[in-house]
Amino acid sequence: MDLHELQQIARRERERRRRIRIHCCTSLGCHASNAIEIKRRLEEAVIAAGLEGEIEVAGVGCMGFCGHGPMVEIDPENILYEYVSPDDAPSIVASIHGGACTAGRGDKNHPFFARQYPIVRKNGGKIDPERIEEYIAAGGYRSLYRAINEMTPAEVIDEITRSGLRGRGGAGYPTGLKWATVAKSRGDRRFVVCNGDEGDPGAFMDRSVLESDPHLVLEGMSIAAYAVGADQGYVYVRGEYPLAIERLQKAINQAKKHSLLGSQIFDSALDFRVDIRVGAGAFVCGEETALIASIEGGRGQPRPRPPYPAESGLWGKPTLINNVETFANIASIIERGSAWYSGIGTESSRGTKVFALTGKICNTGLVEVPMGMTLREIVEGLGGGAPDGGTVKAVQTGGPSGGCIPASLFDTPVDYESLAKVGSIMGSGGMVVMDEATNMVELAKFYMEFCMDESCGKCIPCRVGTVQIYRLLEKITAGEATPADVDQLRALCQLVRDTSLCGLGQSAPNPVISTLKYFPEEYDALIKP
Amino acid sequence: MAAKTLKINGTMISAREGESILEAARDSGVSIPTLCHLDGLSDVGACRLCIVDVGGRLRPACTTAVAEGMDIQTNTEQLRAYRRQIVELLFAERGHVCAVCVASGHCELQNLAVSLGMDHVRYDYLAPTCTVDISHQRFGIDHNRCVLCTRCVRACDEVEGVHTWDISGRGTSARIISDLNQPWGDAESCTSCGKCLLACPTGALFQRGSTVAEMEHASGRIAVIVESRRVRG
Amino acid sequence: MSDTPKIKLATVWLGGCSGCHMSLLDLDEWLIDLAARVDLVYSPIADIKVFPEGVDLALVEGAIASDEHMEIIHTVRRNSTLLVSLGDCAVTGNVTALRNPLGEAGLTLQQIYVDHGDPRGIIPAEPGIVPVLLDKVVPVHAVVAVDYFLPGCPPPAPRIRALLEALLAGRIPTAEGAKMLRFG
Amino acid sequence: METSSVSPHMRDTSASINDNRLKILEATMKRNQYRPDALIEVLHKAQELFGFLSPTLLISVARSLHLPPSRVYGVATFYHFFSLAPQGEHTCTICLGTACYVRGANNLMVAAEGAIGVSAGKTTADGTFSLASARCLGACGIAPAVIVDGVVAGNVTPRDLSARLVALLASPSKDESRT
Repeated sequence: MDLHELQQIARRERERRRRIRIHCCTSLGCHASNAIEIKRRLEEAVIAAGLEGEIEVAGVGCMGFCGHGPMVEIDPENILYEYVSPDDAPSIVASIHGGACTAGRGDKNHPFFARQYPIVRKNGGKIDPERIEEYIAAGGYRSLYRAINEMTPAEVIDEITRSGLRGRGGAGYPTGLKWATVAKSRGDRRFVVCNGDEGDPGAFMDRSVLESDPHLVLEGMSIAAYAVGADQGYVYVRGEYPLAIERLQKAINQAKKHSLLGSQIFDSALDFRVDIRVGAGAFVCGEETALIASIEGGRGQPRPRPPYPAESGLWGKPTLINNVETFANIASIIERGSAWYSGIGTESSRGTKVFALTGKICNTGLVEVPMGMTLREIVEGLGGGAPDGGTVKAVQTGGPSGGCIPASLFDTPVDYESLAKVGSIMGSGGMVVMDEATNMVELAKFYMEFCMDESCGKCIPCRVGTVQIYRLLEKITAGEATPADVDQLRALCQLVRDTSLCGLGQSAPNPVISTLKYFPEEYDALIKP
Repeated sequence: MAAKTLKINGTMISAREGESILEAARDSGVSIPTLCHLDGLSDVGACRLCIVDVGGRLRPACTTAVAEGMDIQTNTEQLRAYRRQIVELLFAERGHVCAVCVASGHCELQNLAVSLGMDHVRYDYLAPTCTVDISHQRFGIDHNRCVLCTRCVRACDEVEGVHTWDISGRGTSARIISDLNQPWGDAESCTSCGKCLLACPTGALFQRGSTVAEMEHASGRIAVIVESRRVRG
Repeated sequence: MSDTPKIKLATVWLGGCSGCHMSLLDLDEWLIDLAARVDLVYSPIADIKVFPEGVDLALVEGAIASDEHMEIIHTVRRNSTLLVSLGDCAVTGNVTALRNPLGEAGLTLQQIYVDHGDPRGIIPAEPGIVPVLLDKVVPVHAVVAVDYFLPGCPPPAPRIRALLEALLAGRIPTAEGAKMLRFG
Repeated sequence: METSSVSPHMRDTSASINDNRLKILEATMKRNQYRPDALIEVLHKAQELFGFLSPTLLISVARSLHLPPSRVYGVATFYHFFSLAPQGEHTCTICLGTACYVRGANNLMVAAEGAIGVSAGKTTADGTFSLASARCLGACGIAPAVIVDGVVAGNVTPRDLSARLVALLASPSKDESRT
């Protein structure tokens, strides 16, 4: 494979295309709502209308507006249909030539779409994730070519560093710095690992990216492999995401076939292979040392850091671990330059972030917005607030490791530091919206039950502390707790936060701490004097 | 090997490069409570009792290497409070009834409770169902007494080289298991060497026939075995 | 000594084996000194049926295992200035609580009296005569506030004496070191 | 293990030497060069083939990958995906992720428990049905979500779910319909 071949593939793909494409979302949400049948019926309808020469139907990745799915879009007419049923297929095809359409019309100018800034999701809803040709036609693998042929590994790392990109998995560690550490660490072999163990309930950005644009992630990983000197990569995907695994495996096979993975990529010295490792249902495996243990075939139990995986990771070798969304940013940064990327977002948090808006919100789905947008803009502007005339009370960011942010603080800009300041975390990007019907103590209990069940059992504060916190919350919700029990609860939260071995344990009390802080009246109402 | 200079509880000490805070502290006469650590075995940093304050951040002393200029506090009020909470959590987790324990008087957990001033446990006793396995000819395991420190697992794996023991499940449902969660007596891999008994800090692993307060674990022998093996090369 | 008013001492026997009371009696001749400074107003070793009011110090042996214990401990707390958990059963539940993993009271009785006892066995149920077991045995402090804890099964006599001497002298008893604290 | 009555349609694991599934499993291990670190991949495959991980299977995996049996058992019980007991012919998994929880997944669980007659994590005595909960399926956009016999459904109401499950329970089992 060389640049010429890449361009050839892109040209052939463009030539093959029909004037009009009917994009049919086939990601999980729409998939579960009959999207495959809709696609089949659309294809039938095109044939029945004799329009095969003019119209093609493409199964594409996630359009983002999952709550209004299944979604169908007419490209390039920019017409969107929502809540589509298979019976709508003939009329959708007919509508292209002026017929009436039975499907509900979506609004592309809706703030949900209009205020987004897609980088990670640039191909979402536009290309067929199962065809590498479409990715290449959309400019794919050019950045990898550029990195290998026009940049030294050090220049790639420098570019990523200057872009200001920070880890999208939650902690926000500067990506360039991590790459530089791995590159400098001594070892006869290095590994690149993509963390796709998106375990936070209420988060599905990474699933969507893997299902919608798997090559974008692979290209990012390959650029990283070139930069840090790795020859083997792993994508660790949750077992709960069979569709993502299937599409990623197809993408790997296609990339191998086109010599975009394997030996001597773009005729360079870069050898890079990628294997999928399928998780088996353990939230803690999102923690990087646990993830390493799991890839090595063991119990997914974290170990103390340092040493960090960048120095001693898989099989004791320097290992670069970034999450799906982080890798999905890389190709664009190489393509458009660090100056462009660092111009988006805020001083400390550059670029965009994908959020999954769920819960008691009108517009459920995925949004990608510049860092620094306020919670209010996201929840009320894009998300449309609570459904059925309800009032939004709070939003939980960062999943079970995050905190509950009350509506009174919705002017907080969404960046790593601001969220930390109000007692939550960016996390992987889940935003679960609560309305006034949600009892915050019950919610804290819900999260604590999660952490208790997901505790690996290695360190005592997390293993037993979470159980005791849960019991105290049970006592409180049963109306049997005294003020002394609340003191006990606070002390335990502090212990678990300060002394647990890994991030899961250290952040497990966050939902309790934040609800105690922002919704004390809900606790007080349940306490016996 | 280069020496590192650091401060422990306000006193300057020097330590060998690569040494853990725990080793450096002990060399200079400062004792730090431990439970999952055992000389001669690898460290896992799991019990969190040896946490110390390193310049305002809490770190396990057993797995944190010394570094130049570290300012370490080993016994602040906060650390003592946390350690006591941790030991209380252990006592609440399973049926640690000292009154009827083979290891009473020789138990590291019991001694920790004394040294941390634990006069009662503030948490709910979880009272799980735990079995006592005496299927082995010479030894027994009482899961009520187990603190999941994994010293037996490591002694068996690292010193005996067998790996009869491991852990099943997770969270508070985790249990020490032999082979395929079989009765110990049926575990074919076990060589009956008894190193796990040496390593056990509590009354969980015991010599059959021992009664209350009769079981003494000579845990120091693990380090002797490892050290003499190292010297012999 | 005679000019200081005697303090009202009560000792209470709940879910325990009475070993802690035996240990108290092991104080031998010091008991005579003690008698000079306290009035024993309630105790299993004194024939008093009702827990009196205005008790200065109550030593409680045993865990809370039945409805009767539950009733008594609330009275004890209400009527006493200082309450001490005496011995491991009061402090931790100890041997009395060994039944907890068996499950709630009904299940426990079924297992003890029928499954592992006489298959034709009868579960004792005489409300008002045989106290009704609680589903879970708990230490005293899980039910009422406790001022001091004296572990040990039983607490050795010198440990009890050290506590009593401190309290009689108006000092806070020391709760440190193996002499005062060791469980078991 | 407690199996009061072994149902005829419970997937068989007393695999004979000639069992084709064992050959597929062997091929999986071979493809992974019998590397110990392939344990989780191999267990995934074993469970896919046999429905659950029996002691015989675990021992044979341990031997092939040169792993101590306790290590294999430890891994198999650490991850929620692996089951050491046979699963029912039908399965219903209810997502209890936050988005589903906020949208009333608990009521779905109550409805399913009522319809099937077992609690989450359990299989009916006749081996017909297993009820499970999931942490998060990532299908938050269509919360609350459930998976019935491998098919994801979104925006589910307790009434829909009950009706669906009752209908499945009433339908003849696959084995019977096959004969």
